Amino acid sequence: MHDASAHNQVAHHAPPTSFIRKHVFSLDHKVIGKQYYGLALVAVLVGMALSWLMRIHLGWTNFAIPGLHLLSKNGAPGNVMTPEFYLQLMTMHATIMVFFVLTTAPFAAFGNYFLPIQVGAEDMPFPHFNMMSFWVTFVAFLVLVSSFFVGQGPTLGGWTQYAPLSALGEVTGPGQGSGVVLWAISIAMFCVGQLLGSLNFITTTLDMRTRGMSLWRLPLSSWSWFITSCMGLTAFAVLMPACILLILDHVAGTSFFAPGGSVINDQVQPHSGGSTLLWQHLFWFFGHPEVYIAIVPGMGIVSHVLVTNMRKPMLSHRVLVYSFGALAVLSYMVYGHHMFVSGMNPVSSLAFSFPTLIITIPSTVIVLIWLGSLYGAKLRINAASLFSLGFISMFIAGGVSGFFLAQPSTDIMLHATYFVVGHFHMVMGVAAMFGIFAGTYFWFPKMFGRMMNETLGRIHFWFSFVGAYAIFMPFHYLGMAGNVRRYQAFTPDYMQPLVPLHQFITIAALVTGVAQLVFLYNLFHSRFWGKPASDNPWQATSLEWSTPTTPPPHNNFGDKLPEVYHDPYQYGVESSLGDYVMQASPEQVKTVHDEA
Amino acid sequence: MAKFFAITILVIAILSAIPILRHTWWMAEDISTHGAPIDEQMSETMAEAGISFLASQFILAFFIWKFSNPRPGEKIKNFPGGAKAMVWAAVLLVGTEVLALGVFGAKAWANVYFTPPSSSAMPVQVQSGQFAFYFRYPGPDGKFAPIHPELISESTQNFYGLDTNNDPDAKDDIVTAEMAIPVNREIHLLMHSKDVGHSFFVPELRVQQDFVPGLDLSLHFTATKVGRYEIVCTQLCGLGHYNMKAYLSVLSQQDFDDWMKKEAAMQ
Amino acid sequence: MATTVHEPPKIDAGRDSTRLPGNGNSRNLVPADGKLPAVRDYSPPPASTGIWVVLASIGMSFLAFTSALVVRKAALDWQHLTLPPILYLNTLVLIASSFALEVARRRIGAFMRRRESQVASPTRWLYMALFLGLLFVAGQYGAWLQLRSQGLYLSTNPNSSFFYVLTAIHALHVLGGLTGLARVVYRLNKSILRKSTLDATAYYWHFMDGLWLYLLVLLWMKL
Amino acid sequence: MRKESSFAAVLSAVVLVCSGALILNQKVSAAGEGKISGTVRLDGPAPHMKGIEMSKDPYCAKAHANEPAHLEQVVVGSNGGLQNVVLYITEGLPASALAEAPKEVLVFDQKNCMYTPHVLAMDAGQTFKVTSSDQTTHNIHPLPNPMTGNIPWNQSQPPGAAPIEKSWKAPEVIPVKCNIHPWMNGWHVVVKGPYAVTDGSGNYSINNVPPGNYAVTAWQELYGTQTQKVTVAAGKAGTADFTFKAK
Repeated sequence: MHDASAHNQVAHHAPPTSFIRKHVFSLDHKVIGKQYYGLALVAVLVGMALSWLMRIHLGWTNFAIPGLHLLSKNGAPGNVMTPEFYLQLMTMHATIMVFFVLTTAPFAAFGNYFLPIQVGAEDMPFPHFNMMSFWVTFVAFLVLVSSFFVGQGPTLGGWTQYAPLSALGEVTGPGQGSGVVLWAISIAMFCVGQLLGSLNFITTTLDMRTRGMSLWRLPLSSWSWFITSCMGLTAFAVLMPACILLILDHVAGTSFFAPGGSVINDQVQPHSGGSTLLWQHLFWFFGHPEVYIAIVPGMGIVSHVLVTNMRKPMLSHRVLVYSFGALAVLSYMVYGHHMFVSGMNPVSSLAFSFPTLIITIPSTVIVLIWLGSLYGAKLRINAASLFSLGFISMFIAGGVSGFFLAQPSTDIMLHATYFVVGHFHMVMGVAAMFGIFAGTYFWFPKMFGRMMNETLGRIHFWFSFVGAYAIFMPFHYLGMAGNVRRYQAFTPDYMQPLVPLHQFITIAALVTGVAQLVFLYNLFHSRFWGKPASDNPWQATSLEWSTPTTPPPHNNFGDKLPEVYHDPYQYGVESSLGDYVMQASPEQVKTVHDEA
Repeated sequence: MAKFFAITILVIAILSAIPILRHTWWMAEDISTHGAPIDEQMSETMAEAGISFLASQFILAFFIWKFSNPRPGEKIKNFPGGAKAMVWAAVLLVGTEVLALGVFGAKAWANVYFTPPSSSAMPVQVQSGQFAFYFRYPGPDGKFAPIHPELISESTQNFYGLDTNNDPDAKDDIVTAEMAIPVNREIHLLMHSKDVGHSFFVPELRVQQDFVPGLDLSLHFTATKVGRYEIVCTQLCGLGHYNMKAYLSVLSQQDFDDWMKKEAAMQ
Repeated sequence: MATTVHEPPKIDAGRDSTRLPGNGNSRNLVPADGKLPAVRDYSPPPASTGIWVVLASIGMSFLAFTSALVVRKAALDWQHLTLPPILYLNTLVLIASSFALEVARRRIGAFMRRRESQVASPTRWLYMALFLGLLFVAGQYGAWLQLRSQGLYLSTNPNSSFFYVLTAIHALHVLGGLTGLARVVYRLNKSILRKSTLDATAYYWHFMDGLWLYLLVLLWMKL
Repeated sequence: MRKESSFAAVLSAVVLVCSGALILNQKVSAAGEGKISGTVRLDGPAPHMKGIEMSKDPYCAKAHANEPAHLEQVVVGSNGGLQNVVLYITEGLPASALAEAPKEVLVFDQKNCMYTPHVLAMDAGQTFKVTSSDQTTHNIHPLPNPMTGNIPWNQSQPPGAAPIEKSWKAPEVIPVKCNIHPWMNGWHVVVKGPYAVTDGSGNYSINNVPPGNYAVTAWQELYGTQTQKVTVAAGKAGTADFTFKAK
């Protein structure tokens, strides 16, 4: 071990041979990454199916959806959706999407697979924690889904689970007893999983970099995973205690969040003094960073994909990284904007408003750097780059609506309306999904050794891009007209004239949803029958394209770890390979563009 | 493909802006004395957000159009000014923009929340519960009787838990399911929830405030236009959330007095 | 018990004296632009960094609990409870345990750095730390029993709720630390202990110590 | 020999007839020959029943546009008869009469945002059906005490949804409410054995009561219960009139 000649030798653990060790309880970060991706894929299909049911119901309230009664014992008598079932579907849709799709896919899945490879490590430093991280998350998902089949079904309290609706138990509605407890257990477990993951991500980035891989030589995607894991570390560490206290309010009769003197069904509830705002503070202290946990990895992936397809580096690597970091730091200071009308001190509302407005500055810097980098590029159009550009378009569209919600005075009109729903669906839903798609089309060849079908990828993109606008732009109009969110039906009131718009959205959602099946088909078909991929099909520079085989071997780089000689994005140079030089190539090259 | 994509972005951006410009779906008419600055703030924000949105999408579309499918041998170019220009643009343009929005928005906000109600404001109490609002007027004695949570009974319409047998103040309190107020009179709305979180939202009044169980909150406003408006709950409160609403009748003083008499008889 | 360790090569002495090969050892090449802030001659073994990450997240969790407690204290139904006196004893036990572990760590450390050719009974100190740690958890259990006998249960009042929650979660973390300590003893006996593992366990243990003092003050204070 | 055999035949015939008569007799009485009937009245002026404002749901409000609904705690007919009083037997029923719940399926309808009937009496184990005649979603939320063995439930019924069929296990007076329309309240009075509910004039008739001595209890939601002793002779109905005093 003390022999210096063993430098860069990688011979830690031999690849496992048994099926269970190889594919189920694997310690290999690549397998865990794929497992996370699979979990996200299952979760997103469930989440999307739930949203279809909701959308159909919103467009045509009394429409009997065949087979709906199979999903719930009481939720759909005669296949007509009841209000509680609608809210249960909504809560599950949101929880599944936010936690098990938007957090797992861009962060845990791609991060697990590519962070160690991009920093030039053979694995994460704590593979057992890494394995636990996935399996805890997986069980958390099962616990969440199991609430469909337990008691009166899942909770109807929304993904924010505001107390005291969530804290008082079954008296507040079906699913508010065991449903909430299962929800809180699931989320607490999820937190544990992500904390373990973050621990690995942070240590990988700090300690596992290979020779020559300084922090500034990390690709943008690695930077985004690193920053995200720092956010995750603090955010999930706050949500978990909140969930524990919520569970105790249910099962142990404590009153952390349950206030005294609540009268439900003419019965005074046996709680006293709990603080309902406490839950909101704890939740949003997690909740707002969570938005960035979902979107920052997307930004990193998109930057990484875009740089490769623009064939030129970003205007500034560092400014982008600093901006990601600024988003992360500011995200903790702005969470109060979710509570402008929550009875928080109006002075605090104002105090939260300014950082919220200021967070637009790093976001704008990021967008401008992307746009500025496009100038003078040699842009390649393919499914991955289309989704990356779509991401930028979506992020702008969803981002500008943030102006309205950042100010308490305009928020009065838009709070809790479809405007908010449109805003976050565009900015952290669709944009983050586009990031996932871009990452998938880009890295699929590396992960499975086969190319995805480009034509199908483009068809998928066109439907998704136009569809996403068709679905979520009208949400903003609905919000302007005062359409309140989380309504399962529109009784004869001022919202009824908006129903045709809802019907339009429903149709758009169904079409866009069906288009996702194209992606699914492409994914599975290409996995087995796609064109074999070369080691570096995109002529990219970062370390994941320097692995000796595709997909990478068990220890990523064979018997010798790579050494890094260059900044991550050496495009637009003159080298023996053409216009790029790989990070691990010792070749000295002349940059042709860099006069600025 | 790239050109088609650029055009698509352009078309979507323009189509998205049309309903906003034409006010196809727009905010309800303002009937409050404090609403004008809010509306103004809304239009200003819309102008800035709209310009940012359209400009960015146009630039994105233009660059995609121009810089894709390069001829072989073409060299990459760098944006003149580089990243520094971008940071300055973001800090100066967006910074001053959001600062201005923040400062003016703060004024509009202060109008609603930092001014105390005048002493002549008419007190009305609103209690939210799953899934209805009930309002209380103090009656001739001008005093709200204390609430006894253990006496609250929806089945006997004692929504406020009033002890009418023992409490003289309770006898003349008037509890209604619809909120009526006289026009051009300042209302001091005292809010509390009897169970979970709810919200009081009247789009026309430019008012939205959550009910927080365990906290007594208040609002004040003056309605300037006679009519019947809807009060809706915007805070998820359970299965009947979608149906939790009440009506706000803004009446002339004469009509209001008549209404009050009618309601008193219903008690 | 009087284990004497004297087989230097089998203990992985960490990476502080010589540059060790292999993973995580990123002796960076001279960077092109000459100034790269994070370039170091070697990277510490992951456990040394990982432990700070772990402590940060545990600290964050307890900060969340603290803020909950502060908010909840403001409510009218807060009744201050007198802490069971056994807690003060427990505190001493935990500090003593920390002390024992530190003695063990330094001895092993000195041995690993070759300052001493052999090390006198480090396991004895480790066992002592382990035993005192267990004693602390038992003592905490005693404190819960004392509260129960006063009729103070988890849901009796907000103060007792917080008392049970905070002490129980702290005790869980201490139990986790005990598992770590047991692992250290096991690895030491097999002579496969790494310095970084030992250090990480010790930092964790001291952190539990400090955290406990913090919680004690928090619960004792009448804010 | 012949004499003896004819004697035996006669004897067996007598025994047969007697026992047959006994069995038949029992059957006849179990089939509902006996009954208890009477009238329940209110002594004193009917209390003021508060009006119900349904403005929050335009559908409900429209249904009561001409005549506002009132609370139904005390509903008095023109002759002072008290409606919605449940009468049931608390003492004296033989076990055989308690064995099986009636097969008849009761209907608990939601009409114009009120429960029809306001009070639904039923035998433990008897099936009832919750239906809705309204074009608005209702939510049926009975609140039994779980200690009795009746499990609370809470279920919505959108327009066009299938009726909900349920039954209760144990005797209990169960309030039923609609959370979406807080003013809606009704009662499920679950008893063991035969029961009756008074009509608009306060008349009732408990059928299927075998002859015997009974205690009959009358339950009224506001005034509570009253009990009387009644005797039902073979072929003759027992009578019990109740009077509740207005408070």
